[in-house]
Amino acid sequence: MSVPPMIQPPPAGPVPWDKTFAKKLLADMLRIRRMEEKCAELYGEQKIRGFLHLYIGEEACAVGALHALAPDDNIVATYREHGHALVRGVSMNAIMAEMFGKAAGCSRGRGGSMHLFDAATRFYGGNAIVGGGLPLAVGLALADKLQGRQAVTACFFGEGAMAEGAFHEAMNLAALWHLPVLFCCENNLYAMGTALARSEAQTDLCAKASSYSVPTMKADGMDVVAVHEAARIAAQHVREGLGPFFLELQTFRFRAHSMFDPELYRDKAEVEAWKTRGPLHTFSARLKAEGKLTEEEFLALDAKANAEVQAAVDFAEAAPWEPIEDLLNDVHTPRAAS
Amino acid sequence: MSVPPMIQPPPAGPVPWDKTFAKKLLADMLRIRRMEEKCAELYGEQKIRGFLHLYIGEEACAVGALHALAPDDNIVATYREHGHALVRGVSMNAIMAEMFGKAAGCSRGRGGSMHLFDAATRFYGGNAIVGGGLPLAVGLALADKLQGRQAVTACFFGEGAMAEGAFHEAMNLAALWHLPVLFCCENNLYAMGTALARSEAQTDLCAKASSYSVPTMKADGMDVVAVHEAARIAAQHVREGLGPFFLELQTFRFRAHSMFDPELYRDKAEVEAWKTRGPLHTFSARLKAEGKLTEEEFLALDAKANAEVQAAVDFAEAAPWEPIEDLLNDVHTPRAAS
Amino acid sequence: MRMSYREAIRQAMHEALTADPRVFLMGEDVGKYGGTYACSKGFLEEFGPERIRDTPLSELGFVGAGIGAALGGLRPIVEVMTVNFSLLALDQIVNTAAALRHMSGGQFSVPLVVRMSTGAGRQLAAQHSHSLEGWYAHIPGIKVLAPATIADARGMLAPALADPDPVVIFEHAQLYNLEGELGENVQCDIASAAVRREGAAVTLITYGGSLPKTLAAADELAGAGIDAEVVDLRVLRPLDTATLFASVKKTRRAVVVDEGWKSGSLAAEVMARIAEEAFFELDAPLKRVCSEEVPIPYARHMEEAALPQAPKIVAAVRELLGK
Amino acid sequence: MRMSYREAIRQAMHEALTADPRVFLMGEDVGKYGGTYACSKGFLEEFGPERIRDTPLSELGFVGAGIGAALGGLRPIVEVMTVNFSLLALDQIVNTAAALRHMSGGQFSVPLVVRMSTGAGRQLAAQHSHSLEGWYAHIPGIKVLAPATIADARGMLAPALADPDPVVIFEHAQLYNLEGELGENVQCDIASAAVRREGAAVTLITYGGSLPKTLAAADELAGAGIDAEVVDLRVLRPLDTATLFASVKKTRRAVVVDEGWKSGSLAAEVMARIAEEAFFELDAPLKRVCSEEVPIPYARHMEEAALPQAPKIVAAVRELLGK
Ligand SMILES: Cc1ncc(C[n+]2csc(CCOP(=O)(O)OP(=O)(O)O)c2C)c(N)n1
Ligand SMILES: Cc1ncc(C[n+]2csc(CCOP(=O)(O)OP(=O)(O)O)c2C)c(N)n1
Ligand SMILES: [Mg+2]
Ligand SMILES: [Mg+2]
Repeated sequence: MSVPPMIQPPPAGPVPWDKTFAKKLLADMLRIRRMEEKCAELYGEQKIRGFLHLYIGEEACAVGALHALAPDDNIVATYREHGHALVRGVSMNAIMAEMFGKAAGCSRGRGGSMHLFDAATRFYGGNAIVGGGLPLAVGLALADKLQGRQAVTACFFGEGAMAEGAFHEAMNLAALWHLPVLFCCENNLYAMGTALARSEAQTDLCAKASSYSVPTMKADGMDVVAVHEAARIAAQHVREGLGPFFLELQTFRFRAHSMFDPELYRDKAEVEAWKTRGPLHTFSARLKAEGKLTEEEFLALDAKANAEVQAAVDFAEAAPWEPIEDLLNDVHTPRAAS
Repeated sequence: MSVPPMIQPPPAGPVPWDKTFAKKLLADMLRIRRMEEKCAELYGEQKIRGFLHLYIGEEACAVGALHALAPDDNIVATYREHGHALVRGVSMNAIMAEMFGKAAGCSRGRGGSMHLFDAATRFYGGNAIVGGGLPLAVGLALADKLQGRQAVTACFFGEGAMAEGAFHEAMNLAALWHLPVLFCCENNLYAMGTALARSEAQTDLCAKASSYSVPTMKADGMDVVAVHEAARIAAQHVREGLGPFFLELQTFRFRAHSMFDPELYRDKAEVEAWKTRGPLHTFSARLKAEGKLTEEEFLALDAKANAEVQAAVDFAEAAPWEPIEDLLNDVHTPRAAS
Repeated sequence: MRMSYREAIRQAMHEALTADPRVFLMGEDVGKYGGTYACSKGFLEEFGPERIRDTPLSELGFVGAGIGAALGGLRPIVEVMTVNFSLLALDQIVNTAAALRHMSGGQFSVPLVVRMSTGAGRQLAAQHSHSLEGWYAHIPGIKVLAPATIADARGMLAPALADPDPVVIFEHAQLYNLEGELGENVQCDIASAAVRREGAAVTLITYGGSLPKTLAAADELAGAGIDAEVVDLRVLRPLDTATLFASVKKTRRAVVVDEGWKSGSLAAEVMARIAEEAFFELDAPLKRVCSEEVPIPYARHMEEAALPQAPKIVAAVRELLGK
Repeated sequence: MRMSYREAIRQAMHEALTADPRVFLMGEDVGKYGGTYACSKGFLEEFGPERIRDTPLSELGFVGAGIGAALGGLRPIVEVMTVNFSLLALDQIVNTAAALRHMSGGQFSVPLVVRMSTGAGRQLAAQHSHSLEGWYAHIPGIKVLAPATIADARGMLAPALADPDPVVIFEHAQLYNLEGELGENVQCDIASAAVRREGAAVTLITYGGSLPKTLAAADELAGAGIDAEVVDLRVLRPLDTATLFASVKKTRRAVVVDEGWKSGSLAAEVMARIAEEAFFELDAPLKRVCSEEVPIPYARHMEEAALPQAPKIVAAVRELLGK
């Protein structure tokens, strides 16, 4: 079998979108950012507990990629999935309530930060096992294929997951069976404290993925335009029935891995350097330069995001706790009495 | 990281060995063949039981590869390992007694056909979990590296094992840590009833292995000369501390997967076609043509192999059964009373 | 109608594949090879490669894919060749299949059936002889079945497929060649234990591949005037303790027979249930006949010695009754 | 000397690394990150990357590599970040580490130590809250330890490393911050259970993260005039039943406290042992306080309700004693 193509991302240039669409994506990035900043604060107040993995810095990935998908598509994500859930359409109220552990949460408070789920938007979670979502995505795609549904299953995972056997088995199955899976690797260069070069013999992740006979593309994960344009091509390929596609989004997390992480493994300077490429300010600057955004508009979007966050916190605070008597609910599916 | 080389096997030509060495390898192939033919017979008589996976047709692989290794090297094999054990130096008596389940067996009758072990020759088994030996080999090589031993760990496995996550994790670890592992894939085109093309999206196994930044080479696994010359180059690479190497030996099993296999999945014609390339008759014909072997010599080697087999059967028959009172032995290592 | 356990499994799958287009079978060598235990012989030709899906050697991957396919609207039957290899897939079973409904607050059920062979007795040695039913029976969120009769082999698959949650079915490798009569009505429940033999002197509790051995022991005991009741658990999770307790209440003595290694066996759970909830019904200590605490050896006599056998069961009962 | 459980683990590893050049530590984020639970902070600088070896996310691979390294003459300490991820490595542990000596007829021992954190209580939800010690305690060929005190955290590693066979050490995630006094002598055995509190009215049997809760319950019971004895299993395989039976003989009643899910828990094994071997010592049914049969929920009140807690233990004892 021949080696599949490494597809070139579309060339950079002016933002190829109309103002409305551009502002929509900027707004979504802002919503994630403001929501997560608030989460960090609430974690300090012990309103949110357990593990909390912030996506701050990586917003362009979820926003760019998810806007390239359709409502019929399936999404599978990781424990770092607040952004994906939000952009996919899960309400911020439901997300916030989930993090508070309230029954009004999108997983009824049973899942928490790492297990956001939403059937209505085909958001299949939130998975706290690194690589655990990959085989699941293969199965969702298989179900679609066998049932003749023309949907894409987009599976997000970190570069760290690529060392797991699950990655290997899932890629091979998807490729072997020509399944409609869009593999979206969010390569933020670190898996907890382990830098890519200390976890992979082959650090060119596209070269690695190519060995499954899957076409690949890299995109600048700090640039929402690059991500979106790449994801559109990739999703199109998958949707046309040409089999799986591997998309590497090169990004960086600005915060610690989780709230427990002392970040001993990387220099402040490295983080600061990446921050200069922050997806929010670079994109808004570009829009401004191209005359597609004014400072007032930016501030209005930001205010709207903050208001949404505040409303979500209020909602979560006010939401009732699930009664303890219900503890054993949802272990099994209730069945109509026969 | 750049893509590692796919190394060309040495060109074919006259057998580049002296008569003694050539006859030694032929003799070893004969020993395996005659031993296994006998095993099949003994299975019919229920002297040997459990699973019995014959290596018949693939003898050139073990013989060619193992003669390229040194006594200090480690060997890790699979459930199809009779040939490897024998060529490595485990006595046929001990192998046969093991298959009979006798305490004189190389694993004291506890292991059987799939679990031949021998500490004296650094033969680390026999593993009935497909892919299970791969991480083990990585660890043996790691121990050697950390202790400054200049040994090669050769790990044999089938092409079917390459779909397992264990393969992926082991290859990556070996490559990442530059460990002295010689990965020997015996590609006999089938994993039980599953043909390679129905199990791997990428059927060029060397291309697949390359993605771990490991140099690779293919060799004709039906030709003991090709195997040996390739294995020498590969082992040399590993022994020099240049990191792991992946060697694909293209071969075929002439018999069913195990004694339970009805072989519904492949045509008789395919098997017959491969038999024309049988490693024993092609190599002996070549030696004869080159004047390195006479028919008398061949018959003498064969007679010797048969005699060894008969002696092994007699030995195994006569060997005593382990007393049942010893059942719980060797679960833990006995320790000197303190 | 007389048939083998293997044929009963095959018929059950055939019926399911015929009746419901959402059902498909996936696993190593289920197709071209015809199934390791020949349970799907001829299916590939009849139902085609989409629905009789041979997988690569990727237990974690294809079990996970089965979960995803179930989520996606199908009704997968995933065959893991043997319980031994299922260790490679446990993460997907425990951390995804069993937990998904709960983690998602009840949004996503996983209607998955996983079949696997289990058990020892064929001299396959340490890595191919596990009996880990007890492990599976520990996991909330799944049901665990152990058909031990032709009727259960034939009948359990349909309700398992109808179940909205994951069901794991253990087929003991020693049972495939078992033959027996199958009645007209092939329906059965996947909730209750079954009394396979009535008796008054002692209750023998068992399941799966140990049922024939236990029944043989009961026959032998009957010859010695000891009237043993035999309860087949059938469903290992959740346990039907009502049937157990009723029997123990009658006989006041129990011996559990379980091919799992003794420590931490499913037998231990059965004993714990009795000791906590039916303690005052007991006239004697509980006893169990399990596998010895050793990786199963290859040699025939050693393997036999390591596993529960009818004579060991007889001896245990006699010791318990002091006769 | 006062120190934390974390520091005790750290000192034990430090000592081992210093004393024996064959010892090395391997696992995800043991090096640059300093250990997920900071148990190896500073080790990378001190011992270098060959001996403090960060691994990729490859649980099956690096646990298997640990087995190989042990065979090759080293004394690996393999850290699996949590028991939850160890499911991915179970095949190597069960089918290779535990079985290798036996399968090879006694030729190859595997002197491997695997450490992993276990347990719930930090709102980490269903996939990060398992307590599977009972599963491990089912496997012949390995030893299973559960240090529940500073002394055991400090003392168990050395004998584990000296053991020629695989040893799995479970560190409950809730214990790392526990503080306590450590005596001069840090030696301890890895064979016996320990009576942590003497009492006559009832025996509370527990291990690991449940020990503090059980001791708290015993204190509360003492206030109500109920004098409970607390036995810490310490070693989960093989079980030191002599100590258990001696205690039960004295108190004639036992309650087992175990964070595993109730069905098929290690508690069940403890109860089975008592029911088969110390039955006539009992004056009352056995009882257990385990986790509820639910994937552990995230919400704090729900998680608390799902796990064993001191009040539940107190209530169980009171119910048992009818006071
Ligand atoms: C199987 C498994 N092993 C280990 C962990 C602990 N862990 C959680 S996140 C993480 C790093 C994952 O890195 P990556 O895949 O790159 O994703 P990122 O966190 O960078 O988004 C680790 C080691 C886990 N959750 N699951
Ligand atoms: C993990 C695991 N899955 C399945 C099996 C059953 N099985 C034994 S051998 C085999 C085929 C392996 O094929 P390959 O690796 O190509 O080796 P070959 O038998 O051709 O030498 C299978 C599926 C097993 N032993 N282990
Ligand atoms: Mg990362
Ligand atoms: Mg093969």
